[in-house]
Amino acid sequence: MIELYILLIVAIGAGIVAVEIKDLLASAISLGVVGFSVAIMFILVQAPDLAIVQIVVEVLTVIIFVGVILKTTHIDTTWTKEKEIRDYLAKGIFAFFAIFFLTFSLLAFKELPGFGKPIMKIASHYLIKGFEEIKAANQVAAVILDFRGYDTLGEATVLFTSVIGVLTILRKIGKTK
Amino acid sequence: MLPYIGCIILFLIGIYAILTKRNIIKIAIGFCLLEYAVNLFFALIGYKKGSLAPIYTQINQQRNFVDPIPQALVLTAIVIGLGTTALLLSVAIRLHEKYKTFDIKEIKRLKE
Amino acid sequence: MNYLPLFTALPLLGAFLTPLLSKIFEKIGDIISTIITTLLLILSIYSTFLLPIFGNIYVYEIGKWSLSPIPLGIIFAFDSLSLLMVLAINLLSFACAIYSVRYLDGYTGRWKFWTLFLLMVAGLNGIAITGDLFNLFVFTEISAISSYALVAFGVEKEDLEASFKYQVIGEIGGLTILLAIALIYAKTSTLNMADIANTLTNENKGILFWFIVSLLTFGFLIKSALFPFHFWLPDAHSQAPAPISAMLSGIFIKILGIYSLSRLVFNIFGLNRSNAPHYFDILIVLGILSIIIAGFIALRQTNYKRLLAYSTISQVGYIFVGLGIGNFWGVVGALALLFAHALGKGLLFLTAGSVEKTSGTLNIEELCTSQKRLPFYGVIYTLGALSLAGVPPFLGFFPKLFLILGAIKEKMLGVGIVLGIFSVLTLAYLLKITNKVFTNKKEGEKVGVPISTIFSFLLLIGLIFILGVFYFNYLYPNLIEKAGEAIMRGIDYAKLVLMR
Amino acid sequence: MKGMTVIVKTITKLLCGLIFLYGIYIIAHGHLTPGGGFAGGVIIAASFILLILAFGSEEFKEQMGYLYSSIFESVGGLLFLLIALFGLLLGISFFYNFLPKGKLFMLFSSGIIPLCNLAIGIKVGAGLFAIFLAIAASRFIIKE
Repeated sequence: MIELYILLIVAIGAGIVAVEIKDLLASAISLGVVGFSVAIMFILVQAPDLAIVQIVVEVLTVIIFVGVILKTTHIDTTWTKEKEIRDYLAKGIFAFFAIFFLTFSLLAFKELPGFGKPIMKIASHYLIKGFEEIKAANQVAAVILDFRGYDTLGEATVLFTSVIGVLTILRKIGKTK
Repeated sequence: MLPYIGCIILFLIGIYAILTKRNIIKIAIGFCLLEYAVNLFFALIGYKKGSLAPIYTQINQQRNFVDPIPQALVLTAIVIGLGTTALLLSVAIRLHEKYKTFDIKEIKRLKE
Repeated sequence: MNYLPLFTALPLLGAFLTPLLSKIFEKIGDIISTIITTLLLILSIYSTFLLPIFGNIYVYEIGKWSLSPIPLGIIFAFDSLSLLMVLAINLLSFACAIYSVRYLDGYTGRWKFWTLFLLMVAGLNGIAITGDLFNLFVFTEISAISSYALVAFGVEKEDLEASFKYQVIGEIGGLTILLAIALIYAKTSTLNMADIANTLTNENKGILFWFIVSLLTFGFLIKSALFPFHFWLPDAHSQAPAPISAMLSGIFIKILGIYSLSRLVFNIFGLNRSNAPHYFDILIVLGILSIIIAGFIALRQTNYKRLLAYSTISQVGYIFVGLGIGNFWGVVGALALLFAHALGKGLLFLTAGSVEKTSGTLNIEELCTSQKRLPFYGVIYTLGALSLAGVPPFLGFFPKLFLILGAIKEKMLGVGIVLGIFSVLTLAYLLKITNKVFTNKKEGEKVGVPISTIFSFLLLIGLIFILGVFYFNYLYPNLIEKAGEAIMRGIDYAKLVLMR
Repeated sequence: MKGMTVIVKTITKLLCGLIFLYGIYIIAHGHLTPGGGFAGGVIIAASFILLILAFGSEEFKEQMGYLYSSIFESVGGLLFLLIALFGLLLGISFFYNFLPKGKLFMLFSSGIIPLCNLAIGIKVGAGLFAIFLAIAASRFIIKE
């Protein structure tokens, strides 16, 4: 699985670039690099469904980001060489939090079943029932639309909600009085 | 174990952007990184060594598959992430229109 | 009770129909939402009669996927606690829907408001009845996203700023919850809440367990705005349109934060005072800090709605102290206060909306000098405020009594004394508005009140008064005591659900 | 937003229909191969987005775009919800897979799954197109 590690390093590097670079357009494109490496990692962990969705969603996300930046400005005005005390304070708090979180999660992950050895208590039943009772070749489709169809209704509703939300927020005038 | 730690580092980069950056677009990018990290972590959980994607084919009737449930859940999570990003960016456009800046230090009209 | 899916399906149906039909008739949203919230209220009242017949817990299997031997599909697990929540949600959303009909006259984009409102109600109902962990997350996101958009409904500068802040904080909470769900799935390989509880009891509680608990607690405390995580609430709840403020303060933070957290902590992880005393001590400390700090900040506020928002933080503190006390009376007090606060704070925010409509401002000093007399709103506001502060004949009296009783039974006299003393503070800051806005006007023009407003106000104040007077005749034995028992049942919840 | 050069326009003319067809294929075969309603819906939205990016949004009637996408989105959502509710109407259960399951690897198999994929595809395609129009394409804030 050496490819997975390389891609993870690429994703982390691109993530740091996306956060730290001055030009917002470059930042959005670095975000695209992270998204596409995540998509390739999905292929490596045998999740082609996820990879397809991740690629198309990533394209759309980058388009929206670029659209917003082109409409407004692409220069990060908050990016300065000289720092204020407040910035150092925020970084200090973050460093403290990061170390704490990393140690806690490292200790916690030791108790998980190792990478590549899932328990699959329910999943093994799903794989048999999906084949024999639902007759779906793609087991992920069987899970999202039959066993857990109600979740997918929720998912579609989330998207509907955010579309209506975007249209609401982009109204020109809110109050008439 | 190692891939999990990579995800946590990506997660922390996202948190770093949200906590320390003052630019709204950078904060939105931090959110995207957070989402990717959690999604990737969830997908990695379902991976089983030496197994195939959970799709039956006519040629290969082998039944050694990875766990399909995390994939279904991550699919939902990706869509939710797209929705929240779109909403955050639409607020960002409106804020830029009203204040002519992305700096959250200057967007401060509500006080204690 | 096989109508349970309607609790989410009906509002979703309304939400999908509203954009479609509003192309034909602009105000169709008013009719659709009124009908649907009425139907939901009828369904939830009907459930109060039906649930005891099923032994106080009803399990509905979606898609006919049987729960035994292994829980394949998503289930609804509807027990007494869910019943109390569903009743509170639908009572308040009914009152808010009726009130909004006239309130929306000053806004554009009417159908967008109604669509988002119905989606929010669907999300809240979905959280209250579900028995599946990931489903809980999905419905949390539905209601959260619709509330982000509704906070910015006025699209003024301040609204957008408040919405942005709320969105950033809320999404951090949401993603933390998702991370915790991923860890739970990795550990137990199931998503059914009862099954998770069953699996976790057989394992020892190591670092992973506490990591999951702390992630979830962090996420849900953000959503419920307890003290160190409260800073988004005053902005969001004061900038939203008044009916939305009423929904957010009244029921939203309680379902997303308090209900979800108490369900998970008590029923799924099986924590209680004897096996995790420090966890509950932390809740008590944070709760008391909320009560004191938010109470004093509320006293200094000059904005009507901001004062009410800080009061909400302080009352959430009371609820968390009750959960932290952790014995039967503490939990019952917390739930009773949740119900009383939902109706009371909803009513107060609705009066704020009417005052803003008639006077054009919410600044208390400006209202003090304005030339409008508002006797009806004044009376309603004062009665609601008395109930919130815990004055005897009203609904808010017994909850605080239960809380103090619980503290004394657990031998925490200090906590009981703090709770008692700071009730006075609540009364002080709430009556500040009565004193400044409503009473000191001898003359001036009297303002008419729309009928829909009168109806929703009288509904809420009538419930607060009648349920308060006949507390032990109906509300306590039928709803609150049983809900308290449902929480105190602990992980026997899992057995009850899986036995069906 | 302005249009692009003539090369881009010509290639877009050739590709756009193919991308649309590919989206339909992904939706229709969602239960057999990787993909499904969501991925296919985004691809269909992408074909429209490509058109607008290449030809510019001046020639495009925005209000019609909002109208149609909002109608299609509601229709997709309603379709999905009604499929779910049909099981309840039959008196069996919410989200009951009421259709005959057919034979494995056939296009018309596995009951309601292809129908649900179609509903989600319509809904997602229309919804994402509306988001794109509102955030990235339109030069002005929506008037209302």
